[in-house]
Amino acid sequence: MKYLDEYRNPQAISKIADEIARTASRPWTIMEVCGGQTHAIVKFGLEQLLPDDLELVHGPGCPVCVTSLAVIDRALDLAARPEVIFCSFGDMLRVPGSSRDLLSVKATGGDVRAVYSPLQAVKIAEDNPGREVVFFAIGFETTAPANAMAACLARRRGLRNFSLLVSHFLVPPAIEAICTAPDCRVQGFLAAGHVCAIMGYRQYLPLAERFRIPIVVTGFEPLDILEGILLCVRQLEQGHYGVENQYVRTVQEAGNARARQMVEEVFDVDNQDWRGVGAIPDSGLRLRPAYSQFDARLRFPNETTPPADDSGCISGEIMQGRRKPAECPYFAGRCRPEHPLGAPMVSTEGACAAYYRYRKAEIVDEH
Amino acid sequence: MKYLDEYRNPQAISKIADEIARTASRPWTIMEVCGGQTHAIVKFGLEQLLPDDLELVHGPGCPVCVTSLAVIDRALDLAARPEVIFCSFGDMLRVPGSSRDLLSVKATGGDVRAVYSPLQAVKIAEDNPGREVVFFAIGFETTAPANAMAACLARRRGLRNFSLLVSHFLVPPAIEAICTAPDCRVQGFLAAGHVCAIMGYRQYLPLAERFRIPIVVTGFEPLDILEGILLCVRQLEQGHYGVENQYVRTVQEAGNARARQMVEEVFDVDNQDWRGVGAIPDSGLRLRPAYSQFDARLRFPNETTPPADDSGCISGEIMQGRRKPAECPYFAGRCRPEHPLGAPMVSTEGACAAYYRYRKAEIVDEH
Amino acid sequence: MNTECPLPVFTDETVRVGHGSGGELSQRLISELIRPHFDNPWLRQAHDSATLCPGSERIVFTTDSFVVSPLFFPGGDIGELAVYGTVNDLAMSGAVPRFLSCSLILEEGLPMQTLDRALASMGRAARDTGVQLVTGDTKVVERGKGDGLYINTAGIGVLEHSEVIAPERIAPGDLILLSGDIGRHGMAVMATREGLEFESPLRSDCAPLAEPVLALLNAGITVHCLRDLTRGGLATALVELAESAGRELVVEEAAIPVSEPVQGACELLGLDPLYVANEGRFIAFVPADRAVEALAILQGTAVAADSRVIGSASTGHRPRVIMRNTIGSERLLDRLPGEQLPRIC
Amino acid sequence: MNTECPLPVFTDETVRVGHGSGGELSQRLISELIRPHFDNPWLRQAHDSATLCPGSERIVFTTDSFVVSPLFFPGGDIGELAVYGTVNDLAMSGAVPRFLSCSLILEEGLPMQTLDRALASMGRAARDTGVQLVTGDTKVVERGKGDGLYINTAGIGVLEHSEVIAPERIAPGDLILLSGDIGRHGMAVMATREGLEFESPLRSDCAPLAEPVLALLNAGITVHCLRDLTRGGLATALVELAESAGRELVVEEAAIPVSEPVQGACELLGLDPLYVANEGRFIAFVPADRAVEALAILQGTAVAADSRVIGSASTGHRPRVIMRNTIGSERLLDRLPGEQLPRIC
Amino acid sequence: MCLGIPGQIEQVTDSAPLERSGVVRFGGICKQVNLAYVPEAGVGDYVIVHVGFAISRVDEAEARRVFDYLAEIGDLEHELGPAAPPAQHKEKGAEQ
Amino acid sequence: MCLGIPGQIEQVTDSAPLERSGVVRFGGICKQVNLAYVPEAGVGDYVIVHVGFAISRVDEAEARRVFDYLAEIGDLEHELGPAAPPAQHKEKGAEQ
Ligand code: SF4
Ligand code: SF4
Ligand SMILES: [Mg+2]
Ligand SMILES: [Mg+2]
Ligand SMILES: [Mg+2]
Ligand SMILES: [Mg+2]
Ligand SMILES: [Mg+2]
Ligand SMILES: [Mg+2]
Ligand SMILES: [Mg+2]
Ligand SMILES: [Mg+2]
Ligand SMILES: [Mg+2]
Ligand SMILES: [Mg+2]
Repeated sequence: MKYLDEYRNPQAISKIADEIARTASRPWTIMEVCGGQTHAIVKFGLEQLLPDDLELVHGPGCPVCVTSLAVIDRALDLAARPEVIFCSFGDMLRVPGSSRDLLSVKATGGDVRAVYSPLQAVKIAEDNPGREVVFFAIGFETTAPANAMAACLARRRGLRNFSLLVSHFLVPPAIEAICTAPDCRVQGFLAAGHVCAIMGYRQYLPLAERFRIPIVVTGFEPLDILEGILLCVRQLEQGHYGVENQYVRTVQEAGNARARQMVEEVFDVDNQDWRGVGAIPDSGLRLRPAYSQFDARLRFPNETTPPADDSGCISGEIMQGRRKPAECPYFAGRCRPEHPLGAPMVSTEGACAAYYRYRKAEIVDEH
Repeated sequence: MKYLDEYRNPQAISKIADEIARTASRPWTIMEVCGGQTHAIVKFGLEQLLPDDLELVHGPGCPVCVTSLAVIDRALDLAARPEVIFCSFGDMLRVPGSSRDLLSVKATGGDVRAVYSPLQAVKIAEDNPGREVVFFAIGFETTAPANAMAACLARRRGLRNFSLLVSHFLVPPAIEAICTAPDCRVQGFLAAGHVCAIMGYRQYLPLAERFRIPIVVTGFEPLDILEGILLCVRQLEQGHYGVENQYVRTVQEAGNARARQMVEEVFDVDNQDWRGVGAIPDSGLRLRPAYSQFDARLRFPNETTPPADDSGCISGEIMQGRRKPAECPYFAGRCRPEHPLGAPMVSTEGACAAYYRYRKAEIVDEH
Repeated sequence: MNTECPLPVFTDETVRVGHGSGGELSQRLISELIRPHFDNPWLRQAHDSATLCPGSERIVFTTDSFVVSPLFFPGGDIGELAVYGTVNDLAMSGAVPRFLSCSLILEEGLPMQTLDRALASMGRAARDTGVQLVTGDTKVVERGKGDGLYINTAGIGVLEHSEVIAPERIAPGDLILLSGDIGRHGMAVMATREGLEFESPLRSDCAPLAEPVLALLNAGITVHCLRDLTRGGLATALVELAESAGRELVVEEAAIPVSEPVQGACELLGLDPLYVANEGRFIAFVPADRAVEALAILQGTAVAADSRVIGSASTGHRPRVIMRNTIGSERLLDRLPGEQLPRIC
Repeated sequence: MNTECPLPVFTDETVRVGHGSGGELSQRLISELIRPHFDNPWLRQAHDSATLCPGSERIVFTTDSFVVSPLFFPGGDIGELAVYGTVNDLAMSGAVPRFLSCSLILEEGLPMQTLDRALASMGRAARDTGVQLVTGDTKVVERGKGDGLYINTAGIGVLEHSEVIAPERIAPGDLILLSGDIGRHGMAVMATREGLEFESPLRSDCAPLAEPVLALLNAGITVHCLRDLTRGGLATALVELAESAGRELVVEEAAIPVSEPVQGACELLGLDPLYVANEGRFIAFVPADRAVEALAILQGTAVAADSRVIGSASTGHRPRVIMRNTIGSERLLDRLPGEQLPRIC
Repeated sequence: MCLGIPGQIEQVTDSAPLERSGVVRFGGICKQVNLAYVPEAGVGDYVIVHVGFAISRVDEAEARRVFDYLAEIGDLEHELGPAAPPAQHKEKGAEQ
Repeated sequence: MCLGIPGQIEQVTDSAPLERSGVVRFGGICKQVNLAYVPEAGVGDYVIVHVGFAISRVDEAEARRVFDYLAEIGDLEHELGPAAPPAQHKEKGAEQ
């Protein structure tokens, strides 16, 4: 496939990897913000191609991982209601709430459906006028235009049985929070290419400036990620701290005006709780008052009080690069891929799941 | 089981059969009005114990057989509605409407449930407040107190999701209609014991008088039926035409006052269409205005126009003893027990089904 | 850090779709919940099929799926049924039941404890009847696409006798032996259904039938035909055999035992016990001159202690079944058009 | 009066509960709709089991239930799957597939024409693969308790070669042969699901695999282990074998063929083709010195024409699977915790 | 019409007027039955039950009547010698 | 975050402003995609698709840049002789 295969070319990759090794004269710690990049790093084993002392920290850039326990519990309540068809992206289905996940709700009778696109949820609402369709509108800036469109179409089409449970996150405030933390180890960032395809990257200039840290807008294929790392290492080696765009073929400085306009129309900025990280001011989106009829939170009475996250999961520490999965008391014990306690154990590329896979191979060996 | 086993005692039965044979000096045609009696006659092979020229005609006393096509089609419409749980006695499920039966509606998605008692339907309504529960209240006088009680309890308990599709029949007007028919062959009646347990048998006195025909209130076990026949034959041989009560252990002259009171409270008399027989004045029951909120006919808009019964089924002729199943053009062809066109092919004891069973054994033989 | 798994699979509340995905959940379901109930060398091969040396050239093969509701009923459960049903089909060919497969279709949401109970019961039934469950399969269907648990078993048995046991061997004069009272399984299941609310001592007759059959064969009794009575009851079994054999069968209603609870329930609901399902009864066609001996052998086994002669194959060659009732008249038995439904009339 | 039956059963619009009652409707369903698709002497015995003389002392026994939705998909259908799936399991033991049982669970409301199409397809598949369907069972469940049609098949095959084919025979140095591109079945089925709306040329790989396997054995190739790739895909099959054999397996990602449509669909949905289901692919473990020859034989059969070497069993004895990817790094393969779900992240 | 089966009242469990109900035994099984229409029937009495309702109490004395009559005929027969030859039975199936 | 895949527009089927949509090819398969946010992209263009929406047009010229750069390094290496020894790879799994 064009624009995929050539960015996975072994010769090209090994050249860039060599160039990184040549360029890095001392240890660096770089955070790839985005879960999609983490995915590629784990799947292609990119860390094996990097110098030993170049550390990648897997950031909090996965909407599935950072959606707060209170919101997930809300989702579980809604999904269990007999009149509701609850639509969600597939990767959200296995994320644990306080006591269970969406798949368990489905198994005990909830009508939970995995959708590929928010437009499918709109269609399901049109096709089931006698049911309440709730769409779990999670995401970062990349997904916001799609979710906004769903709300916008629902309004234009006069749907009375469609609503969104919104859990939207904004990246720049999270970068700011990470940089502000007293024990921050991150020295450079790979910013999320697709977030910037929507938003552009002007927002990152003041951050780079303020924290004197290089930020490289980076794509998702192995060659992109390695090039992003190279650009970041170069800045670090040279003492620069600018914003660079590795992902030029997709990202323009100003982003996508139309998409941003739609997001503006439907959402406004709000404080947001990040699972494992905590509250970050102005780091989320909520529906504007004009769309309050589509707000699932308003449409359905709150049945439970938001729980404290007392699972003991230290995912926030892990996502901020402060601790390793093996330091978690539940790792490989109560928390396993088939019974995750926290989001990093859910997807194959989650930091905890990846560590678990390696550990298991070791342990089996010792038998 | 007491009151069953002793009435199936071979010696007793053979004694009564002998007594009938001794008593009958010439051919007689007697109609057992009730389907329950027909059932026992077929199951126990009672005709084999009777003189050749004593003919039993199986009357129209089965509510399943006489419920009109229009009502069954109405039932099928209601049962197919997604919001409806349609409750019916089991024997009604296979009775064909214009194009299908309740079991087919169930197979294609209707929520059709067989109940043993009307009280089950009431309970289903209480347990399913979000659904509409429709009970197919069919029956003769025997079932009317039970169905009336369902309506009465629903009113007392304030159920808003319960209604009855009433198809109730009264026996005396049917006897009158049969006697009035110009080609009537019936010379004596076995009246239905359980109907009389409710109604008593005073209503039969003017009928016996007017048509100069003996009427014997009769039970349902072989010994009951044979004794009923014996009493009837005795009257015929002696030229009497009185009302006699063979079923004294169960039936009192005045019937059951409480049960009649409840029927009076809930129902009043109406004209009624008998499938295969036609309209008979004042031969049915309908809900009184005070119960109109429980009338399924009023609660649900009529979706279809009542069909003409153009199936060609001659069940009315058969139930009035004027023709035999083998004279029906559809018998054993388009009409078979697994695809009945008319009610007499539905239950094992239906006149057509019984004939079919014997014919089949003959035909297999010829292969 | 905890290295062993403290969460055995059965503490999952319910079956999830992932249990049928072939992934980790599937693997743990099979190894932790299913396999322990059936441990044997073939299963331990952990292959997708079993290699068998039944030690004979004539084997018998059969299958049945079990879809009973409720899964647990007085006198039995789906697990027992799934073993006995197939064991009985093998026995009806005169085979010694040896190997079973077991294929599960689980509905999402099934409580694991329910599955465990059913499997434990299967394991017990397999041990009791001396069959090995040697291969299996597990699928999970979405909620609303199953009824908790369906079990399929296929069975392999070995013919150790040369006797051919089949409908075409039914001969005029053969006596028909029935192994006990009828209708208990069907009524026990129906009695537990919603709305009927019997306070009832009805218990299914669910039982394995290989023992009495092999007792007959081992004693050298000529057995012309065997049939276990399942769906459709005694009447349907007789009709099917009359048709397959091309023979007229005559049975005496008075000889057919029906227990008081079955009779009571049938009268009340307007059902005919001749058509009610059984799971631990069979009929045997035996030449008249061996019938007394055969009856004594059957009566010597617990499961067929109540055996009796209920009729015979007549010389007539109309393939039909005549029932002589207690009052001396006759009726023809036929298949029912569909299932029996409670009647008001 | 009309004496023959003018209403063959298949003009019934849909399955009704009565079709599973054991009564007349059942009988006609079996004799008019089911049996004609599988006519053979064993079925004609009309007994509840089949007596077989497979002519060998070593037989192989397996079972699978098939619950695919939709029932008909590009490149195959449930009937074909139900035959090929079990035939393939037998082939993976090196057995010649001979006999199948067929047990149907029908949901009330299933159109008879749908059933007929699926059975016709089963009949065709059985003839094509030379297996006889010798015994069966039919149950009907109420609407909302099934998904139209579930099919269980159990299979008996005969071992004609002395070769033991099993995970424990996998030896260091064995090469792993894969019979073709992966992921087509799973993606073809997923592509037809509601909401994805691919305009796709995706076709299932659903196919019988006995031919290439027997070709290897008949040529005298030593085959240490075989495994068909079904649920869980290539990765899960490798992990299972590594664990059963207690061996480390090393595979090269670049050697594993994935068709363009499968790759496109997987990228779009965020799925890994290594974990996507197949129904006509297998892997074979062959000693390195016979691998070239083996490959040539496989490539000479239509269904395995695209066979290639994808890796080997290493001398390592950690039971794990190492995937060397195209860019020279490695990752460990493991089972998925549950089913693969489309991702946004 | 109207399958009605005799059963014996074992227990009266509820005596609210419309909802008077109790446990009735039919051979080997028991079932909860509405007794509102047979206020005169108590524990030990037999009632005829139709669709879950007792519609009538069985009168034990009247139930014996037919057997008394049969005994009478029997006596008569005894006096007259052996019974008359049995009626010629007809077989419906053979007729057509 | 945000799985986005490049595909080529084969057809534009609806051009109502909010519902502009078309068929996009991804390797061997095609899918209907919302194109409202890429008004500048037409048939033949590549777009990045996320959850059924095209979010950006791929710039073909910019896409070549990295390969040009790699060619440059290649040339450089050529000039400097064989590449420096490869970096010492670490194996995460062996670390713990
Ligand atoms: S191992 Fe589990 S509990 Fe511990 S940090 Fe990771 S996800 Fe959270
Ligand atoms: S054979 Fe069928 S069509 Fe004819 S009278 Fe009887 S029920 Fe009606
Ligand atoms: Mg069987
Ligand atoms: Mg069986
Ligand atoms: Mg059987
Ligand atoms: Mg399997
Ligand atoms: Mg269900
Ligand atoms: Mg198998
Ligand atoms: Mg298989
Ligand atoms: Mg397999
Ligand atoms: Mg069977
Ligand atoms: Mg279904």
